[in-house]
Amino acid sequence: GDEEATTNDKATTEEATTLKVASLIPPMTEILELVEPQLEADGIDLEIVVLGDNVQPNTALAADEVDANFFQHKPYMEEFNRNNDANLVPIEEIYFANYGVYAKNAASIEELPEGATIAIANDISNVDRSLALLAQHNVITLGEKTDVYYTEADVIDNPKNFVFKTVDLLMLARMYDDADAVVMTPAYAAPLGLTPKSDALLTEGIDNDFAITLVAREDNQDDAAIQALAEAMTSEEVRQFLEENYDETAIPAF
Amino acid sequence: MPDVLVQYDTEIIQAIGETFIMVGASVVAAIVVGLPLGTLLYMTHPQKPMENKLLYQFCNTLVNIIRSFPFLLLVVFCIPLTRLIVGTAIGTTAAIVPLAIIAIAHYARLVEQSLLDVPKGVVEAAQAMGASRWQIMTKFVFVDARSSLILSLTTSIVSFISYSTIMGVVGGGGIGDFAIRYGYQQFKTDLMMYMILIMIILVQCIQLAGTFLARTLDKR
Amino acid sequence: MPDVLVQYDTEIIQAIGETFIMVGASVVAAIVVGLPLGTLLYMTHPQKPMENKLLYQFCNTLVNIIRSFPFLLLVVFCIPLTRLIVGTAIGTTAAIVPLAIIAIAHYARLVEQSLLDVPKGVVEAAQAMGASRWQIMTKFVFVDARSSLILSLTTSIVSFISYSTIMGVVGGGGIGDFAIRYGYQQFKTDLMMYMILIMIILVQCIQLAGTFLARTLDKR
Amino acid sequence: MIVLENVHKAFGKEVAIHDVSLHIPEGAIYGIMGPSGAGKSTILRMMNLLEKPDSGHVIVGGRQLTTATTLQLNAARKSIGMIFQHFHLVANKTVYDNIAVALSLADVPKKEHATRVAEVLAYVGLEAHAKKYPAMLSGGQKQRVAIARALVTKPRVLLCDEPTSALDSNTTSGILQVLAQIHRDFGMTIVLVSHEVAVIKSMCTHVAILEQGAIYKTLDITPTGITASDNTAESFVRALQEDHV
Amino acid sequence: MIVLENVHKAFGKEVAIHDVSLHIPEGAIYGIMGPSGAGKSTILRMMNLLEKPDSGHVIVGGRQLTTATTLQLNAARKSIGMIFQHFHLVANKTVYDNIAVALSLADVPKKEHATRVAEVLAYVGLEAHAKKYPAMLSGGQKQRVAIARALVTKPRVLLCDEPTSALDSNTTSGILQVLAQIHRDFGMTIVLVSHEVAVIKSMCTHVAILEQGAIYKTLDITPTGITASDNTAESFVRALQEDHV
Ligand SMILES: Nc1ncnc2c1ncn2[C@@H]1O[C@H](COP(=O)(O)OP(=O)(O)OP(=O)(O)O)[C@@H](O)[C@H]1O
Ligand SMILES: Nc1ncnc2c1ncn2[C@@H]1O[C@H](COP(=O)(O)OP(=O)(O)OP(=O)(O)O)[C@@H](O)[C@H]1O
Ligand SMILES: [Mg+2]
Ligand SMILES: [Mg+2]
Repeated sequence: GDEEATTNDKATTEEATTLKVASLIPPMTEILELVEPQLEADGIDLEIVVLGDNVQPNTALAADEVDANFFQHKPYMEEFNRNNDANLVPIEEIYFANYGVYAKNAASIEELPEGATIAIANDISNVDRSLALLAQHNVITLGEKTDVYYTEADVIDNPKNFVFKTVDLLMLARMYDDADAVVMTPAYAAPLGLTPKSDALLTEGIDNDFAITLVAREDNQDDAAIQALAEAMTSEEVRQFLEENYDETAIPAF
Repeated sequence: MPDVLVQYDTEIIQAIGETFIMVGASVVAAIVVGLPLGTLLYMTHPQKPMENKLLYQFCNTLVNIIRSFPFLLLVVFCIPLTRLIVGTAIGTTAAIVPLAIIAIAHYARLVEQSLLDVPKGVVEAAQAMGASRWQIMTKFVFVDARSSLILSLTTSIVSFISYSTIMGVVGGGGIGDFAIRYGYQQFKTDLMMYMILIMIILVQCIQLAGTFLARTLDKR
Repeated sequence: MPDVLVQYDTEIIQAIGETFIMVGASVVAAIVVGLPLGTLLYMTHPQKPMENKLLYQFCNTLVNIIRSFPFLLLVVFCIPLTRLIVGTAIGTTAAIVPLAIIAIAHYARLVEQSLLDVPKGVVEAAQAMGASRWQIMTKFVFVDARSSLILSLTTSIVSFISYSTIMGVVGGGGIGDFAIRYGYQQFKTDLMMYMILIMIILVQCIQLAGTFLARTLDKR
Repeated sequence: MIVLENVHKAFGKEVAIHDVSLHIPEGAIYGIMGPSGAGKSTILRMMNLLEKPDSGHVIVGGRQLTTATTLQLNAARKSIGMIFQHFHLVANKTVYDNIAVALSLADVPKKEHATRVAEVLAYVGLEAHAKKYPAMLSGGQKQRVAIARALVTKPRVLLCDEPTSALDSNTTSGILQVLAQIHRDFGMTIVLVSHEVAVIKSMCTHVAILEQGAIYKTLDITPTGITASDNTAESFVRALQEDHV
Repeated sequence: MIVLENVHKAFGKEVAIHDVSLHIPEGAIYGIMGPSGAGKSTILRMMNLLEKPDSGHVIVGGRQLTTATTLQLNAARKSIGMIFQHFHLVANKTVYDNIAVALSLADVPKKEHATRVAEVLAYVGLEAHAKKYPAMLSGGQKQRVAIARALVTKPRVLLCDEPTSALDSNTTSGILQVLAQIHRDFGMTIVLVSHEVAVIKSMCTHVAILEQGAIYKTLDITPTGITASDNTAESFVRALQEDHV
């Protein structure tokens, strides 16, 4: 959990401001689209900038090209700050993407054969997250964290000799047929008709740091427009939307 | 028209427009900078009218360096330059900068090669008439190589279209990115197929036009 | 050696190996399939030894379709084929299939163009001697176009290296992907720079070798 | 042996050959003359169907080339040698390879190549140039390579398009003597396009004179024979100082 | 006017020109003869520095070409016309454009091009072919375009490498008459490489005979003049039926 939206002194904005928010894929973009009309009523023109890469939304935010972004969890953001002398700050946790393990030919993790292939995302924070998920359920054991992230090198015990294959995030779902098991976010599992609730062998749940968070910069975090956006994104409307459309997949974090 | 196209019609039209802007700008860059750069590569070759080892190696290395970058990283590397030129590093306009740079390097290489196929005699005829280097190129070598230059440009344009599909990274948009975002990431397979169809038609038209023009202009 | 390289030495060596495998396989595919396909494109052109509108349009469209796909989507489309051929759709071996397909289309186009620059007289001399189509190509046209074919292959190989950097999506690995994953996504800028340096050196070597070979073999 | 029946050829609107019929007897040395642009090259190129007539027939050695399949045409062409007006050497092959390739197309075993190439190179006086590439040769040397390439397979028919245009009279008579010798030994049919009256007169038994794509006249003549060649600079001095050329 | 001083040129190990000195007086028609491969083309190509001598000097119109800068060399070349042995036409330019480009390089105003190109095309008898591309021309027609291109700028020096090799004797004498006429009108210096004794004899006042890259002899001769041309097929019949050629 993280700090709640702080109290706001200035309640109104006089003139229409444009708020640029970088994002990647649904449901992130859908949430932003959902709150757009509400912000418009507040005199804020929300412009959604869809990018296609996991680094550029932060780069753009740090460079003042956008005012906020909405695609990442806090650890990922912190890592960016550390490496780029950036001052990004989390504004509001919006939902948990319930990471899970899926397998086509196994109903439980125990059924996976010795030496089975497990596909995981190839970017380092997701490698960390995938391994942590498996460790959380005692499928593997991880050693001391030597770096910021766990890597495959940190696996000290792997009783069933699982083989990890790293592929692009976008490719994970396609590996469902290929690998014995896939560790992925619900957003990628959904198109296969898989939900964390009924299909995942293991899930992350909500007790973690990985809530998808609205992020802004230190210098604009208190801006009325940002706060208005944070407020809109934590509205009942959004909660309802997530619960109706992304049950167990995107669990509201507010 | 299929429902899915109707549903997304404004986005699709916008994506097509973005592709045209990005590819159009690349073509302009290829012609305005890539053609001269490729010509310089040719001219400074050993035994060519402006033989110059140093200049050749400089241009050659420059082109190689640009072509060595994984395209994604080139886009990232260009960000400061892009910001300097167009004031922002995201969006279709911003995507033009890295695309133009790769377009220049790509076409320059093909230009160099096309010109190397021009028979020696053509250059000799020009030199014997006292043609300046500029005249040797414009009045003789380009004329002889014109169909080859056009085919190279055609091949390059098709590559530019392909490169433009990666520009989603910096929000460049375009049909390819649209296909990837909606079709692939969101599993709207039918939408993706239509987008790919549009790209095939576009490429086919460009190739046909290029081949036709090259053939018409080839009197050798 | 810089610390960061020592730290990742096994991974880097593996990545270099993966790049060599992927690019090497693409080169083989380009030569074994792309060269004949490009030759067929040339042969079936109007006024060329095997003039055949239908066959030409078929091959031409095939090449265009492959080149129309956003590369990422081509990789995805190839998955069933890849699985059929190499048994899996992930890993370096699996990455070879889409790379080979694009390599074939890419080189075929450049081969077609190189051959179109061969003077008519060479083909006529071959025909007058009663050469079969195979002999016309192998004993005459390829010989005349050899330096151009080598330069085209060089240009293509550099492109293949560039394409291989995208193969991280299916776990293909390679230097480019290494640079993107460790260098770019994990902000290890120095590591990324070293990887790019390796790629620049690789590209520079290939280009120098290609240019040298082409120049040595060019007796025109 | 070679029969052209009402062959006709137009390039666009321009008619290059108007309904020409020609009969060239087996073993003849047949000259074709005519002003520049008359259609000599076009008609010669029809005899191995490099130029496809718009109408009419071409029959060589009893074979209808105009209706032949590609395979039949290729077979026929293997026994028809050709010397092109513009030589058409392969720039990236050495002199040796330019000649040897004709042998390998004619299915002459590889082990015979060296001796046969050496033989024709001696005929045309280019023994010393076997390893050169065409770009390193003088105009006359290129032409002689083209001649050697056509002769090396000892074809049944030899089509020569201005074979000595780039050669001085001494070299020309040397080449003509070789042609005459080969003709005596093998009795092939030779068609000789030339603008040099002296060449035609010395060699040919029949001449056709072309004008604007049509046959103006055919003549039977008695070849005068070739005067001995003397390939020295002194011969130029002598020729220049003679009263009549 | 044209002075070669101890020029020397080797291609690899092969020496093509051995230390040749030659003095060609202003306004002369200077013939260069010699057997095939003697070095005629090489020496001619040195006169506008297309072939750079390994040592020695080339002086044309008082200008040292061997030490000239690119700019000076280009300026000098503008007054030196050249007819190449292999024509070197630009394949993608029409006959008209191949000739007109020489005018535009010589800075002749564009509005004069049409009349001047028409004039030289009439000289060489190709009025009807202005819009054709080189690939559509016969061998002799190509050669005549090359001649027209060299003549159109009325250069002070004209270097001709076998300018009539592809032409029958009638067309040749037509061309030679044009050359003689232009020479009378403008008094340019003409260097004429030819293997045809008749051509040299009819035109030249001086002749150098080359052998193996060296000058064997230089002669002063009295040109016999050019016999009237008669470009008909009948002239071939007559020539064939004459006793002497
Ligand atoms: N591809 C072509 N397109 C148009 N016209 C052509 C083509 N080829 C030849 N011609 C024309 O056909 C005529 C005959 O040409 P051809 O080459 O047979 O002449 P030729 O008798 O060999 O002349 P030369 O002695 O000059 O070689 C010429 O007027 C030429 O311009
Ligand atoms: N680039 C080259 N490389 C090697 N040798 C060459 C080169 N150019 C010319 N030669 C040689 O130099 C000699 C002279 O050639 P050149 O072309 O001057 O002869 P030429 O007198 O013009 O003969 P022709 O009458 O046959 O045209 C020839 O033996 C030729 O083989
Ligand atoms: Mg001809
Ligand atoms: Mg010569």
